[in-house]
Amino acid sequence: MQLEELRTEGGKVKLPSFEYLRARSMEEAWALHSEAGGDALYLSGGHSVVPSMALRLQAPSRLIDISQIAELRGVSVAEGALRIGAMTRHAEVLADPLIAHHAPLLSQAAPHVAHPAIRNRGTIGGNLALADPASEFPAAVLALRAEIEANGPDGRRLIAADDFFLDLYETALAPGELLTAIHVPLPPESRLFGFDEIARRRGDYAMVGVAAQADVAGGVIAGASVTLFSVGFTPVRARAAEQALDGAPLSPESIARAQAALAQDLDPPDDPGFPPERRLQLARVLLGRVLSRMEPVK
Amino acid sequence: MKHLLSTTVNGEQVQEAVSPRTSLADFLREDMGLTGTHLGCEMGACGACLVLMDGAPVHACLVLAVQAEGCTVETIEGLTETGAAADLQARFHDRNALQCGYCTNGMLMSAQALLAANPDPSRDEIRDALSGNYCRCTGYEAIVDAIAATASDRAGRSETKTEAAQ
Amino acid sequence: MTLHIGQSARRENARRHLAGRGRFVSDLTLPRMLHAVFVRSPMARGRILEIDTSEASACPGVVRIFTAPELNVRCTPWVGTLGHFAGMQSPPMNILAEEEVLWTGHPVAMILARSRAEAEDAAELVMLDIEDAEPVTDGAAALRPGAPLANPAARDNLCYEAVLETADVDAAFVGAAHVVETSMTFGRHTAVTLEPRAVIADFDASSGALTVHHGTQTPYQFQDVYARHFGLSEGKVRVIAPDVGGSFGMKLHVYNEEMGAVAASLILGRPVRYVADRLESFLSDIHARDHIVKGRMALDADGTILAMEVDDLTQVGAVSAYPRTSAAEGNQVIRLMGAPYRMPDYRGRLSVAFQNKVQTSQYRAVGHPIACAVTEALVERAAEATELDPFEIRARNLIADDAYPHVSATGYQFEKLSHQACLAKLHEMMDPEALRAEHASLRKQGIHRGFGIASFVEITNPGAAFYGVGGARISAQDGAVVRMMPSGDIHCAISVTEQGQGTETIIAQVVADQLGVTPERVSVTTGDTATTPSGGATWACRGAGIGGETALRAGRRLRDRILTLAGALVQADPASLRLENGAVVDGSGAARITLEEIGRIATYRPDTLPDGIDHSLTVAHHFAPTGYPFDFTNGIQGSLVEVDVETGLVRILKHWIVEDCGRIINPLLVDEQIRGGVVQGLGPAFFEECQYDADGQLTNGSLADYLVPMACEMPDIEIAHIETPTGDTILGAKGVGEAGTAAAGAAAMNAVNDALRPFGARLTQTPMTPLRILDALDAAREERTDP
Amino acid sequence: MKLDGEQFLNADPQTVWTALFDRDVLAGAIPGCESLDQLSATEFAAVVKLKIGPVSARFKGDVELSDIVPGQSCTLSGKGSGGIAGFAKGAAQVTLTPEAGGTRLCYDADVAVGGKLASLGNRLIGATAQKLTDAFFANLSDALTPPEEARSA
Repeated sequence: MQLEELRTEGGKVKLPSFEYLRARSMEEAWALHSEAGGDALYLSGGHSVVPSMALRLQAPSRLIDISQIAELRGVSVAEGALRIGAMTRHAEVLADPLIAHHAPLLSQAAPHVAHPAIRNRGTIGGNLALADPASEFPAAVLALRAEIEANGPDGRRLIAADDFFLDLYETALAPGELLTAIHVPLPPESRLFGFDEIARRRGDYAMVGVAAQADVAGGVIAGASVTLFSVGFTPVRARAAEQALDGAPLSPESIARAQAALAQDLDPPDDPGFPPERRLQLARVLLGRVLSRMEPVK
Repeated sequence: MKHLLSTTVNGEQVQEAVSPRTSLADFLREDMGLTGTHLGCEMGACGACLVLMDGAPVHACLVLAVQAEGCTVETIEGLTETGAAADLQARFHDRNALQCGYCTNGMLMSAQALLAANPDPSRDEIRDALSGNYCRCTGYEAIVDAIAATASDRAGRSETKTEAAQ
Repeated sequence: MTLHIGQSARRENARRHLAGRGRFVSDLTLPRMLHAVFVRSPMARGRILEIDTSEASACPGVVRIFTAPELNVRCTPWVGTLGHFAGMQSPPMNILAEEEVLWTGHPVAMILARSRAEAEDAAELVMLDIEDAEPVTDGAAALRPGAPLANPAARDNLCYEAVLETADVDAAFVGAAHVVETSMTFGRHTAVTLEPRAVIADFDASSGALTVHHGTQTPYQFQDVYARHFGLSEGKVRVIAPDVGGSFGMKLHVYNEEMGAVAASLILGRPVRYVADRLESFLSDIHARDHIVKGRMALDADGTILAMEVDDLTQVGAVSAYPRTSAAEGNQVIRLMGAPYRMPDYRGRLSVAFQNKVQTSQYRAVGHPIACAVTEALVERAAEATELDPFEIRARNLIADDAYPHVSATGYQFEKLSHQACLAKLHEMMDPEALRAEHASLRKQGIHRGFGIASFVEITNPGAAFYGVGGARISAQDGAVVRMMPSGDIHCAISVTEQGQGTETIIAQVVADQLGVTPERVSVTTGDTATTPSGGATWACRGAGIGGETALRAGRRLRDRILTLAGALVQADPASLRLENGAVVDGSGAARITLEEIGRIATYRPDTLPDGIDHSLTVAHHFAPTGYPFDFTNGIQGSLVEVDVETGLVRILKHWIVEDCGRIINPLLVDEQIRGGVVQGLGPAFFEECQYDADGQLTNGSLADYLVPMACEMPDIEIAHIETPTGDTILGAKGVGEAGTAAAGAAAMNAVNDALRPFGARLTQTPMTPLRILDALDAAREERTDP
Repeated sequence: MKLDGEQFLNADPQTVWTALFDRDVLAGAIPGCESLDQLSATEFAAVVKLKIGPVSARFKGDVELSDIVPGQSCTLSGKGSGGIAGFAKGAAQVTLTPEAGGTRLCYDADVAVGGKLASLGNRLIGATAQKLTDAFFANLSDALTPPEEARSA
């Protein structure tokens, strides 16, 4: 509804001007997005879009509020997979019993995502679509070998997590396409999981983080999935470390081999505050700790 | 272009024209005159602007006012009027768990939510619940003490009477 | 009757904050108010070629855009030097950069608009053409001959230098059995008050009156500054400091932006609000520390300290702060070195260097954390060299509790301190033998814990010796007006100010005791130059010591006035009467007349009083400390940490402090001052650092990247007190605001180094980040394998 | 911030050299380049829009080639002002060495960012600078690779 400018905005949070529109359906969202010619952003929890605008680091001309779209909601199990709607808030990820049972890496990652009040508002879909390389959930979905459900005018598709995170803040989502859900294959009861991160303070961006899962069959590891975050442009699958684990018993020796193999997996960018070799060193330490504490879901 | 926002603030139905770029914090402070919600970092890092939105603490600096459509919002003023946090406020007072008072709103919001979810938190759990609330003055210990004491009171384990109970 | 001094009274004004009824400058909206936004230099050093504001001026809501020529003419420049710092230089400063930009964030244009957001919209359209020049970022390089100038208006990059020495310092080192050395670096950090700097300047052209609502500790100082620099009579300038969301020294300096708000209001005749955002706070609030110190200590064979020699280089930005200067911290660093110890000889050198960064200046515990950390690191090394226990080496060297008055090697006069009692008490609290045993057993499990201790001396209750002698118009005295209302309730208007530390509460306690009432009957007004008497206000720990004494003396004068009046009313010798429980009582303790009755008669029926009797129930009193130039408090802190030697992360497990602040007026508030102070010491020891790159860019200007201490990382803090009142005042309070900050970092660094001792690693730089800890461990490893 | 790297290009050094001075090739290689106007043989005026996750800024500035040793090496430098967001500048020393089947291009760059971008974006400046540098030389490589080979590669 259009109203005259009755009052000036006198506030302290000083976003640049934009047009705010609420989409009731995916179709409406796509149309509103396409109409803006690439200068629109979807708004779900808003916890990355709003601060960057408040700091005037970006100024899209249009924000499309997608929080009312029904397809983005809910957590359910169907067809051998857990479906987590994109609008599921971090606090819901933390508390949801289905997620705890079938995708425990997400439950374990959630307490590390910022702070309680942020978790009350931020959504897992928004978090994955942003693809911050220091963020916990992208690494967790990668380790879980999840699929990302995307919906666009050309239809619905499932994108393997391995194919989703392309580069620094770049995902496989096409312009205007909506990230609608995460599909996690249901794990066997015996699967082991481990998640941890090293951060200066509680809730800070991790200096390095690890998410891992593995099955143990006949005393040896099969299908190890090891992901690190805050080590590169994207969350990184540590394939050499995985190979070092697969086929061996989970033991100090195999863990040490996996730690050593990380040098092949990681090439952290130069950061004036924290040199790449230190990051690799921390990654090794943390990988060792996470692997040695892997547990099945209780 | 302004939007007509319908929301409930501290139990009152509110209809106001707001600009999309107005944050919920500024809407509350400037339009509603509810200046107990403070702004410290404008990016969700300090916790001074926490309000309860549909019962859960959120950063009013990171929520656009237009996003509060159809929601219930409670601020420190509302909690004070209903007396919902009176015992917590009294324990903060007893323990001198505030100095300049700028973080206090956010601390109370985090504490109120923690105690609702976990009536018997450990000191570590209390500190964890405050992990996004910055206080430059107190060093946090008094705040942790005050929250622990409130939990004790609410569980009927009170050794010392609070002023609110008197 | 029970005295209220010494009781843990709760703060009445805390109730408002708990109810969301705080009233901060940023909460205030005035009619016709404009919002100010500053366009800032994106580079640390450069020459302004052009500022094009044409497009910005056309933005909706924009009322005016100022650049230096239109704004600076309203204001006379300010110069941050003090007369008693011989040879000190600092170029004049004005509101907006004129030709040269001197630090990243230096304001170059000021936009005034109907709203903050609209002003920001316009700011994006101001076109700046600045020719960048090589910035001076490294103070040591800046002092080499031929170095480029950080500030082209300065003679060179040396802002100030000083040497302090005793006659026999060289001989002491020559004859020493042990000489230990260190070289330490103390990072820049900043105050990060949760409420940023905020000001609303409101010039009313019709009356010629300027009212400034200003979140500051020192309203009287700003009344003087605004009057002088804007050519107004002092009587036309009113400064109101309402609730202030933290200050810690940061909000008592003169800043370009506040001066700009006043200038703009004078020109436009409208209220002008400026509230810093968080990035601006990091770019423009004063920073603290930034010292590089080389130190050594000479000891005899049994571990007695003979002498210290230190060389402090402090890097202060492109100009010295006004009016307190940026040299005061370094001056205090070289004077506080070795202060707790019976050390006969000393040499301290200070060099203060200009650089292209924002100014450093006074922040909580000015100079103390540096002097303490260097001294206590050297004592720790001395303990290693002499194979003495850390408690034992301090026991041998601390000034004995019965050896006062004592004059330190740096010339400080100590009236009476209690180092030995504090050391003994800390030993009892920490039980170091048990800690040692526990640590030894944990080491076998790969858990590396350590503890460290640090003795300290804190300067409080400054008289004119701090600034006044140097020509600065910074009040050394404080004033109080105490009056009895017709109801018999008491009101005190006082110049010391409140930022949440409990000033108003302790003043009420002190006044209540003088007048025989409960503190609930005493209301206190602070922070408004129009309604309170002029004074120094709150800084350098003077609120309780000087403010409290002022209130006490004012209260006693009112008491005498009331008793005289009561004597006439009840036909008794005033000397036989006293005030108790809200009434005048006689020698037997019987109530003769209530304060309420006296108030009623004096106000409504003065006709019934004897002719000529003074029935004015208001007294004013001003007090300035005499005797010692300032007071000193003392204490000792202990820290317990666990270092993860694989990741470099440190957990702070526990902190202890024994403190002697003289007479304790309110134990509850004193303890919380100490806790907050300790955490402000631990923050920069482990987390806080304003990081700059080689181009002078601040690279962590947000609360996501600048790490403040948060609840999960901070320990519980156990506190004990020794109480040695000063004899300089009736009250005997010395002050406690900075004690916690003074030694927390020193104790923590000694604790980390204790934990790292088996690895041969040692930290000498703050903050002690994981990277620096890992680097120290690697360096020690290399040293071992490659001797 | 220092960045270095190398890239094998499927063209002889003279072709690479010519491409480096070609407005169209440069415009295609500079990530986010919106316009590039040639001012002289070695100077260009550029408008570049960068969007990296939650940060986007439009820079106006110039690109210059200097220290020219024809066919062998030069310095490619650029600086741009992003208005209130700050500024970015960088210089890369580029060296071309003939190799079997093409040219080895080595670069040694120094990149600096100032203002708000430096103060707020520090966590990602290293990664961003590297990504943009990589992208520039990858784009250059694409421009020098005949379309057929690009498909089969």
